[in-house]
Amino acid sequence: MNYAQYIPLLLVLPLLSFAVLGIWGRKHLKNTSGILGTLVLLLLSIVAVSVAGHYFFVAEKLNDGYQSILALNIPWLTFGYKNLSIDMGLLLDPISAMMLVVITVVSLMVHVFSLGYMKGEERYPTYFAFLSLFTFSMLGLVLSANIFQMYIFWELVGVSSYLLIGFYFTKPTAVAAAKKAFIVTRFADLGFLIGILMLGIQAGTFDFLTLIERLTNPESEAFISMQAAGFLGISAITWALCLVFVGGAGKSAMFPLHIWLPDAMEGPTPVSALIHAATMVVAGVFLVARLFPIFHFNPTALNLVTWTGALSALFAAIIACTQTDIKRVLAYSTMSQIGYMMFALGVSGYGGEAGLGYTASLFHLFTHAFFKSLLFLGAGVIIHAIHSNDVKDMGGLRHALPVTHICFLIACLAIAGVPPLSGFFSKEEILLAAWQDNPAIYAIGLFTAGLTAFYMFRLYFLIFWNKPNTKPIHKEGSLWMKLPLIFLAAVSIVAGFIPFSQLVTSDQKPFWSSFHLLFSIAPLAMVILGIFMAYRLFKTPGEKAAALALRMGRLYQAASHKFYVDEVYLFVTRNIIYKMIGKPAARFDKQIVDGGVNGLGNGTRVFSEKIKGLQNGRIQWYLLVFLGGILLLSIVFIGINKI
Amino acid sequence: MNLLLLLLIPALTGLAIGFFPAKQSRLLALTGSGIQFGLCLFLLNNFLQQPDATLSGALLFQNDFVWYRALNIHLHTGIDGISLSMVLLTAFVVLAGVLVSWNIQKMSKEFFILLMLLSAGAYGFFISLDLFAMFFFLEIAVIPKFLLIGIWGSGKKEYSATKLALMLMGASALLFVGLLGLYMNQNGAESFSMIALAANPAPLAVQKFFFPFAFIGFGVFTALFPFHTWVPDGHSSAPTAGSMFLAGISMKLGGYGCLRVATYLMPDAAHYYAPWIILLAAIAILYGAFATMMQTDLKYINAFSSVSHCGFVLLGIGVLTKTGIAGAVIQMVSHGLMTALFFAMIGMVYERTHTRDISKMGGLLKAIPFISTLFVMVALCSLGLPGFSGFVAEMMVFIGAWENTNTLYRIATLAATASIVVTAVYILNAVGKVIMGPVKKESFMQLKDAAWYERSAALLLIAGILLIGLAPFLITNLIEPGTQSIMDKITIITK
Amino acid sequence: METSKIIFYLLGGFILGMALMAVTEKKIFRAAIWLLFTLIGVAGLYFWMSLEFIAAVQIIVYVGGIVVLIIFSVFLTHQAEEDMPKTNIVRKLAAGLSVLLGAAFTIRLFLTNDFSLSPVEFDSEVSRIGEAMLQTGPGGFLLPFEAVSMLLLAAMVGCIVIAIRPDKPDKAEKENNDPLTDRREKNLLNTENNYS
Amino acid sequence: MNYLQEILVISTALFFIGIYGLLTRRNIIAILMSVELMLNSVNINFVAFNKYLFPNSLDGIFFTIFIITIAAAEEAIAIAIVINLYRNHNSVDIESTTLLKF
Amino acid sequence: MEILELMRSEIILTTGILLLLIAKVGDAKWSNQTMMTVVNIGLFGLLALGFLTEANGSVFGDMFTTNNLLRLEKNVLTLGTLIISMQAGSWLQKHEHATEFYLLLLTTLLGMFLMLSAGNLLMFYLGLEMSTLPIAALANFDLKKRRSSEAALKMILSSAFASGILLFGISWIYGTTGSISFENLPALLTGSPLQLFAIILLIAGFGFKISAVPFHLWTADVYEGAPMPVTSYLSVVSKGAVLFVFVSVLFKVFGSLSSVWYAVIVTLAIATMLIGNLFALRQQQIKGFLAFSSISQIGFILVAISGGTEQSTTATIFFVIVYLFSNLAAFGVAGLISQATGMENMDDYKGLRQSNPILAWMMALALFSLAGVPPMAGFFGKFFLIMAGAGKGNWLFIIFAALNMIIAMAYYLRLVRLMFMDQTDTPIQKITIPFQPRLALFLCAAGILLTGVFSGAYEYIYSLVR
Repeated sequence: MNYAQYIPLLLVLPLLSFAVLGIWGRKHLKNTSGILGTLVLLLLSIVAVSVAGHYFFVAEKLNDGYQSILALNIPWLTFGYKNLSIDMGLLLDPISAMMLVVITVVSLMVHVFSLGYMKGEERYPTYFAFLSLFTFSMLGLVLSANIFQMYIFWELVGVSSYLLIGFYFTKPTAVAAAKKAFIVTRFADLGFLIGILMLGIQAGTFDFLTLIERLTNPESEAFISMQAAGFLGISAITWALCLVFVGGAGKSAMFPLHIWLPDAMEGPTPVSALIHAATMVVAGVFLVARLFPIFHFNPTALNLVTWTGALSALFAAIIACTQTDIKRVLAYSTMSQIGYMMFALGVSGYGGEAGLGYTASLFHLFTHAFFKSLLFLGAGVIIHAIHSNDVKDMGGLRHALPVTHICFLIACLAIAGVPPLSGFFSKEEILLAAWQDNPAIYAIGLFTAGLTAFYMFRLYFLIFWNKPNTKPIHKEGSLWMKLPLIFLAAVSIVAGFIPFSQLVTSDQKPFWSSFHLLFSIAPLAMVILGIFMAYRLFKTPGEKAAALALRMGRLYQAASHKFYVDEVYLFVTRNIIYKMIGKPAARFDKQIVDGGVNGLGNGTRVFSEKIKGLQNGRIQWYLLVFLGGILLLSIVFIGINKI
Repeated sequence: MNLLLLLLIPALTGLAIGFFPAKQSRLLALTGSGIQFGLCLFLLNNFLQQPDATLSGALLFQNDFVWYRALNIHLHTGIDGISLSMVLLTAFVVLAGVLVSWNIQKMSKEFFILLMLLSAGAYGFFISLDLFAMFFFLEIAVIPKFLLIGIWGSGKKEYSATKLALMLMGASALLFVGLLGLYMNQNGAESFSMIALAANPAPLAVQKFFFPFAFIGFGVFTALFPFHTWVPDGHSSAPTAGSMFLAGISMKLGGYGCLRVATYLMPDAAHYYAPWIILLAAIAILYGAFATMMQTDLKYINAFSSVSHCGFVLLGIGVLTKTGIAGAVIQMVSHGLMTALFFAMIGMVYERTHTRDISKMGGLLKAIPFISTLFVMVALCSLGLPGFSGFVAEMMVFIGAWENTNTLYRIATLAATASIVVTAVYILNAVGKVIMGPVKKESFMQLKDAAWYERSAALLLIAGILLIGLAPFLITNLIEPGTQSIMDKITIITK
Repeated sequence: METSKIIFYLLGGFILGMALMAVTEKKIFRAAIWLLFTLIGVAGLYFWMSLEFIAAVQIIVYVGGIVVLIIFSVFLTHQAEEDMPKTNIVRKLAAGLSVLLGAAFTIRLFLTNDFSLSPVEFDSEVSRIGEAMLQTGPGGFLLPFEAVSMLLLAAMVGCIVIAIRPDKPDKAEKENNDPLTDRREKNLLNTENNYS
Repeated sequence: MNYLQEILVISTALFFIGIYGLLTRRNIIAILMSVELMLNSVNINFVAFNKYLFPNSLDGIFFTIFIITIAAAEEAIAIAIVINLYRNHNSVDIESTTLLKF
Repeated sequence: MEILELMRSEIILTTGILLLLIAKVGDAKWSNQTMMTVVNIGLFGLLALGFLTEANGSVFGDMFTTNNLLRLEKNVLTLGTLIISMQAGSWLQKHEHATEFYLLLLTTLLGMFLMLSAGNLLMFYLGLEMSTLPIAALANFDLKKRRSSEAALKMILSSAFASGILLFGISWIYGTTGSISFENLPALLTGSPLQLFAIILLIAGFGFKISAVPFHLWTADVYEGAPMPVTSYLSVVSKGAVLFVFVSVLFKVFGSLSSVWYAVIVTLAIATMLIGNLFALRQQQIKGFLAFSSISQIGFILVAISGGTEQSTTATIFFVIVYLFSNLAAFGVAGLISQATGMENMDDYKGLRQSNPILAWMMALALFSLAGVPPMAGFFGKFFLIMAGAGKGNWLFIIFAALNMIIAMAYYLRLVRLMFMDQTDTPIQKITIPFQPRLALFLCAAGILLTGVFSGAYEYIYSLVR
C-alpha cells in the first residue's frame, strides 16, 4: 500500500476527535477527553512522522529532487469561468512534510503538557476539542493543494486561535484579546483574499502547482496579462503578491500587523506554545515559501517581504527588552524570530546554493518551533507555580523548579544561537544568506541576534536568579508536564544537526550548504555580548538596569510602550472608523433614509390635514367646486383646441 | 409530482388549525410543516432523478392551469434547481419557525394560520412561472407579516408593522407597473408567462423603462439601499418566528424576483443598469456593515447585517456572470438559513434574559451552553467562516464579481470585500459581549438551556448551514443548469 | 313679425329680470313671488312658441303646484317677513364670476355651433302628444309615464314619512349637544400627532 | 325667421342665474327656488330644439313634461326634508347645516 | 306578452312595491321582523329569477332593453340590496316606518333597473332620478336626528344641482343631434365643441353620482349623516348601478369621441384617487372613512374606464361585484357595532379583536380586500382595473395609480391596527350577531374569498361583455 493513502488520515483523525469531544465531551467524556485527545494526537504524530520520513527518505527522490505529490484532489466548488474551481487536495512536498512533523510533534507535546496543566478546568473537554480543531486546521493549511483551500484553512486556523485565546471567556481581557487577534488577522486576510482573487482569476487556476507553473513562465498568457495590467503604476502581479503577503504578515504578526500577538497571550499557556509560537504564526512564512517561485520573479514583492521581516525582527527585539510580562517577552521574541525567517526568504535566490535563504528560513522555522514551544511550556510551568505572569514577581526559582530551569536554559541558549544548539545553525545560515544578498539586512540581523541573547537572558536571570519575590504555590507539577519539557529540550539540542539543505530547498533539489567558521565570529560575539550584558544587569538585584533604562530615556519609554502602535490603532478605530464612518452611517440611516420614509408618511398626513378645508360642510361651496370643476375641464379640454 | 401539493398542504394545515381547538394548533402546524418538509425532500429526490435536471436548465414538473382565460393569465408552476433550492430553504425555515414558536400563548390559532399562509405564499412564489401568479403569491405574504409583527411583536411594533407593510406595498406598486409593462409590450399575444416572455424579450427601450420598476420593486423586498429601512425596524419588532420568516424567506422573495423576473426577462436592460445595481449593492454591503457596527440591540444587529448580506445577493446578480448569479442564489439560501437561525437564537436568548441589549448581557456561555454554542456558530457563519454556508456564497459572489474586468466593478468588489472585516468587528463584538465576558447578572445562572423544540429547530437549521458549507458542490450542482440557462439568455442577447 | 319680435324681447327681458329679482331679493316671500312671475314668463314664452299644452302644464304644475308648495313651506318655517341673512361678499363674487364665465362660455359655444333649422313646421296639436304618451311602440312614451307614476308614489310616501311627524324632537338632538360631534372635535385636535 | 339663438341665450342666462341663486342664497327654500330656475331653462332648451330643429318627433316636448313632473317630486321631497330639518334644528339657514364636515 | 317576459323582474318589483303600499295603507298588523323576512325572501326570489331568465330583446320602442349582461348587473344590484336588507335588520326593527323604508328602497331598485335597461336618455334620466330621490328621503329616516336631516338636505340639493347640470348637457346633445336614443346617437355625433361640452356636463352628472372628484363633496357628509343601511346602499348599490350605465353609455354611445373624454376621465381619475386617499387618511369616523375609501375606489375604477375597451367594462363590472362584497362586509360590521353601542368613531374599534374576534376578522377581511391584498377578491379587482387602464400606454398615469395604492394601504391598515394591535381597557362589548346579519356577513366573506381566486365570475362577465 502506498503511504500516501494514509495522508487523509491526518485530517480525518483530528476532525473526528474534535467532533466527538465537542459534541459528547461535556456530558460523557468529562475526564477521559484529555487522554482521548492525546491518544489521537499520538497516533497522528506517528502517521505524520512516518509519512514525512517515508517521503524524505524512501519514496520521492527522483532525478536528484523531491517530487510534489498530490495525494488527493476532489472538486469542491466549481465556477463557470475558465474552468476555475476550488478543490480539496492534499499536497505533499518537502515543506509540507516538514511542517507535518513540526505540527504534530509540538501539538502532541502540548497535549501531553495540557493533561497536567489544564487539569480541573471546567471546560476541559472543550479545550481538547479546540486543540483538535486547531491541529486539523493547521494540518489542512500546510497540506493544501490550492491557494483557496489554504485560505479556507487559514480562516479556520484563525477561528481556532480565536476560540483558544478566548478560552477563559469570563475574563474580559481574554475576550478582547481574542477579538483583536481575529479582527487584525481578518483585516490582513482581506488582502490575502483579494490577492487570491487576482492571482486565481488572472491565472485561471487556484492550484498551487499550476499557478506556479503559469506565473513563472514569462511566455504564459497569465503571466503576460498580469504583467500588463496594473494599477497606480504597479503591475497586477505585484499587487497580488503584495496583498497575499499582507495576509501572511497578518498571521505571522509582522509589523505593523503584529499588535494582536502580545495580547493573544491571554490564552492558556500551552495554547500559546502551540499556536502563537510554533505553528500558526509561521503560516505567513509558509505561505511565502509556498509561493516562493512566483515571489522570486517579482523583486518588488520580495523586497517588501525582506524589509518587513527585518524591521519586525529588530522592532520586536527592542520591545522585548523592556517588557516584564514573561509571555509578552516571549511573544515579541516570536515576532522577532519570524522576522528572521521572513527576511531570510526575502534575501534568498532560487535554486541550488542561491536558495540558501529559503532553506535557512525553513530551517529556522523548524528549530524555532521546538525551542520556542519549550520556552512557552516552561513559562507555563512557572506561571502555574507562582500564579503570575510578571517577572517582577519571580526570581530565584531555580531551586523550586529544577527541571524547568535546565530546560529553560537550554531553550535560551538555543534561541540566542549558542553553538552547538539548534538555533545557532539556523540563525547562522540566515545571516549568511543576508550577508550574501544585502549588507544592510545583515547588519540588522546581526544586531538583533545580540538583542535576542540579551532579552532572553534577561528573562532567564530575572526568573531563575535575582532575588526571590514570591514563594511558589505549586510544585513543578506532574510528569505530564515535565515530560514534554525534557523531550523538547532534547530536540532543541539536536535539531541543528539535521542536514536541512538536503531536504528542504527552494527548487526541491538538495545541495550542500557550506559552513564558514570565520563567518560565525561576528554573530557569536554579539551573542556573548548580549548574554554578558544581561548577566551584569539582571543576575543580581540592583539599580543598574533601572539606571540604564533611565539613560536610554525616550527610546526606553517608547519601547516599553511598544512604540505606541496600539495607540495608533486605537485612534484609527475609535476616532476614524467608529466616529467618522460608523456613526455617520448610523445617523444617516436614522435621519435620512428612515427619516425620508417617515417624512413621506408624515408629509402626506400633514398635506391631507392642510386640504381638509375643501370639505367644510357648506353645501354651496361643494356646488361651487362642482361648477368650477366642470368649467375647468371644459375650458382645458375644449377651450384650448376648439375656440 | 404535482407542485400544487406544495400549496395544498399549508392551505389544508391552515384550515385544519382553524377548525380544531387552539390547543391543537401547534401540533397541527408542526405536522403540516413536517409533512411539507418531507415532501420537499421527496421533491428533491424526484428532481434529481429526472435526466433533464442535471443536464439542462429545463423547468420540470410543469403544470399549467388557465386561470383567467380572458387575460391570458395562467397558474403555471414548474421548478428548476434554483427554485427548488429556494423551496427547500422555505421548508427548513418554516419547520424551524413552527418549532421555535412552540410556546406561543397569545392567539396561537391565528398565529399558526398566518404562518401557514405566509409559507404558502413563499412556496407559491418560488414555483410560479407566471408573473401574475408570482405577484399574487408575493402579495399574499405581505399581510401575514404585518399582522405577525403588529400583534405578536415587541417594541414599537405598530410603527414597524405599518412601515413594513407600506414599504412592501410601495414595492409591489412599482413591481406591478413593471409586470404590466412586460405584459403589455410583449410581442404578439399579451402574456404573463415567463417562458413566453423570456423567449421573446421586449425591445430595448421598453426594457429600459420597465426594468427599474421591476428591479426596485423586488429590490425593496431584499433590502436594496436606500429602500432598506423597513428591514431593521420590521425585524426587530417581529416575534421570533416572524423575524425568521421575514429575513429567512421573505427577503429572498425579492432576490429571487430580481434574478428571475428583472434580470432574466429584461437582459438588455440588466446590462444597461448593471453599474447602478452594483453601486447600490456595494453601498448596501458596506453601509449596512458600518451601520450594524453602531447597533446595540441584537435584533438590530442582525437586521442591519441582513442589509449587508443581502447586498451580496444583489451584487451577484448585478455582475451578470454565471459565478456571480450562482453566488447570489447560494447567498440567498445561506443567508436564509443563517439569519433564521440567528433570529431563533436571539429569540431564545431574549426569552430568557428579557433583554436584547448587548451591553446588559454577558457570560451566557456559562449559563446556557447549548444556546450559546449555537449562537457562536451562527455568528461565525455570519462573518463568513469557511465550513459554513456564508463563506461559500460570499466567495462565489466575489469571484463572480472579480471575473468582470471593468474598473468600476473591481472597485465595487473591493469595497464589498472589505465588509468581511467590518462584519467580523460587529459579530465578534456581539459575541464577546453576549456570550463571553463575565456573567452580568446572578439570575443568568438560573436560566434553563434550550428545550427540545428549540434544540431541534436550531439543529435543523445548522445542519442545513453545515451541509452547504462543507459540501457546496451539492448545491452548485443543483443550481448549475438553472444559472446556465439564465446566463445563456443574458449573453446571447448581448452578443 | 315685428310685434312677435317685440313680444319676444319683452318676454325675454321679463323672464330674466324676474329671475334676477328672484335670486337677489332679500325677503323670501317676495322672492317666491318673483319666481312665480318668472315661471309665468316662461309659460308666456311657450305660448309665444305656440306650444299651448306645455304652457298649460307649466302654469298648472309650477304655478299651481310648486310655487304654492314653496309658499307653504315659507310660512311653515316662519321666515316670511324677515330679511334673509346676507351672504358673504366673497362667495357672491366667486359665484358671480364663475357663473358669468360659464354663461359666456356656453353662449360662445352655441353661437359658433351650426344649427340647421328644419324646414318642416312643428305640428303642435295636443292630440299628437296625447297619442304618443299612451303608445307602447317606437315613438311612444307609455313606459316613462308609468315609471314616473312610481316615482311620484315613492316621493309621496317619502314626504309623508319625513314631513308628517306627530311627536316633538328629542332635546338631546339639539344643536351642540351631539355626543358624536364633541368627540369628533376632540379627535380632530389629536390628528396632528396621530402618526407615530 | 326664428329666434332660436335668442331663445338659447335666454335659457342659458336663466340657467346660470339659477346657479347663481343656488350658490349664494342662504335660505334653503330660496335655494330650492333657484333649482326651479335651472330646470326651467333646460325645459326651454328642449322645447325650442324640438320646435325649431326636430319637429318630426316629440322627444323634446316629452322630456320637458317629465322634467316638470320630476321637478315637482324633487321639490316635494326637498321641502319635506327642509321641514324636518327645521323641526330638528329650528333654522333654514344653509350656513347652519355644517354639522357634517371634514 | 313580450313585455311580461322581458320585464319580469321589473313587474315583480313593482308588484312588490304596490303590495307593500297596500299593506301599509291597509294597516297590516305584522311585525317589522316578519315583514323584513318576507321582503328578503322576495328579494332572494327576484335574484333567483334573474338567474333563471334567459330572454333578450327590447320593448316600448327602444326604451327598455334587456340582455344577459344587463340581467347580471341587475342581479348584482339585487344581491347588494338583499345583503343590505339583511344587515339593516337590527336598525329597522325598532323603526316605525319599516314598510316605507322598503317601499322607497325597492323603488330605487326599480329605478336602477329601468336606468340600466334604458334605451334612451329620457328613460335613463327617469331611472336616475327614481333611484336618487327616494334615497334622499331614506337618508332622512333617522327622523329625530339632525345629522340625518342635514345629510338628506345635502343630498337632495346636490342631486338637484347635478341633475340640472345633467339635463343641461342632455339638452345640448339633443339640440345638436336631434335624438335621445342611444341607438341612433353614435351616428349623429360630430364631435363639435358644443357636443363635447355636453359630454363633459354628462360626465359631471355621472361623476356626481359615483362621487368622482371634484363632484364628490357631498359624499362624505351624506354618508356620515345617513343611517348605516342607507349609507351602504348609497355607496354600493346606487354607485354600482350608475357605474354600469356610465360604462355602457360612455363606450357604446360616445365611444367615437373617446379621444376627448379620455383626457377628462384621466384627470378625474387622478384627482379622485388622490383626494379620496388623502381625505380617507385623516378620517376619524368609520362612515366618513368608508366614504372616502369608496371615493378612492372610484378613482381606480375610472382608471379602468379610461381604457375604453371590453376589458375595461369587464374589469369595472367585476370590481363592482368585489367592491359590493367588501364594502358591505365593512358596513355590515360597522352597522352591527353602531347599532349595539352607538359607536361610530374609529378609535372605538380599539381592541375589537379581544372582544369580538369574528367581527374584527370580518372587518379585516373587508379592508384587505378593499386595499387589494390577495387572496381577497379585491386584489384581482384592482389588478384588472389598472391593467385595463394600462392598455392606453399612459404609464405615468398608471404609475400614479399604483402609487396611490400605498396611501390606500396606509389607512386600511390603520383600522386593522386599531382593531388588532392597540390595547385598551374598554373594548367594545361582546356583540351577539343575529341570524340574518350573520348570514349576510358569511355571504360577503364567501364573496371576498372566492370571487377572485376562482376566475368564473370574471370569465362569465367577459363572455357577456363580448
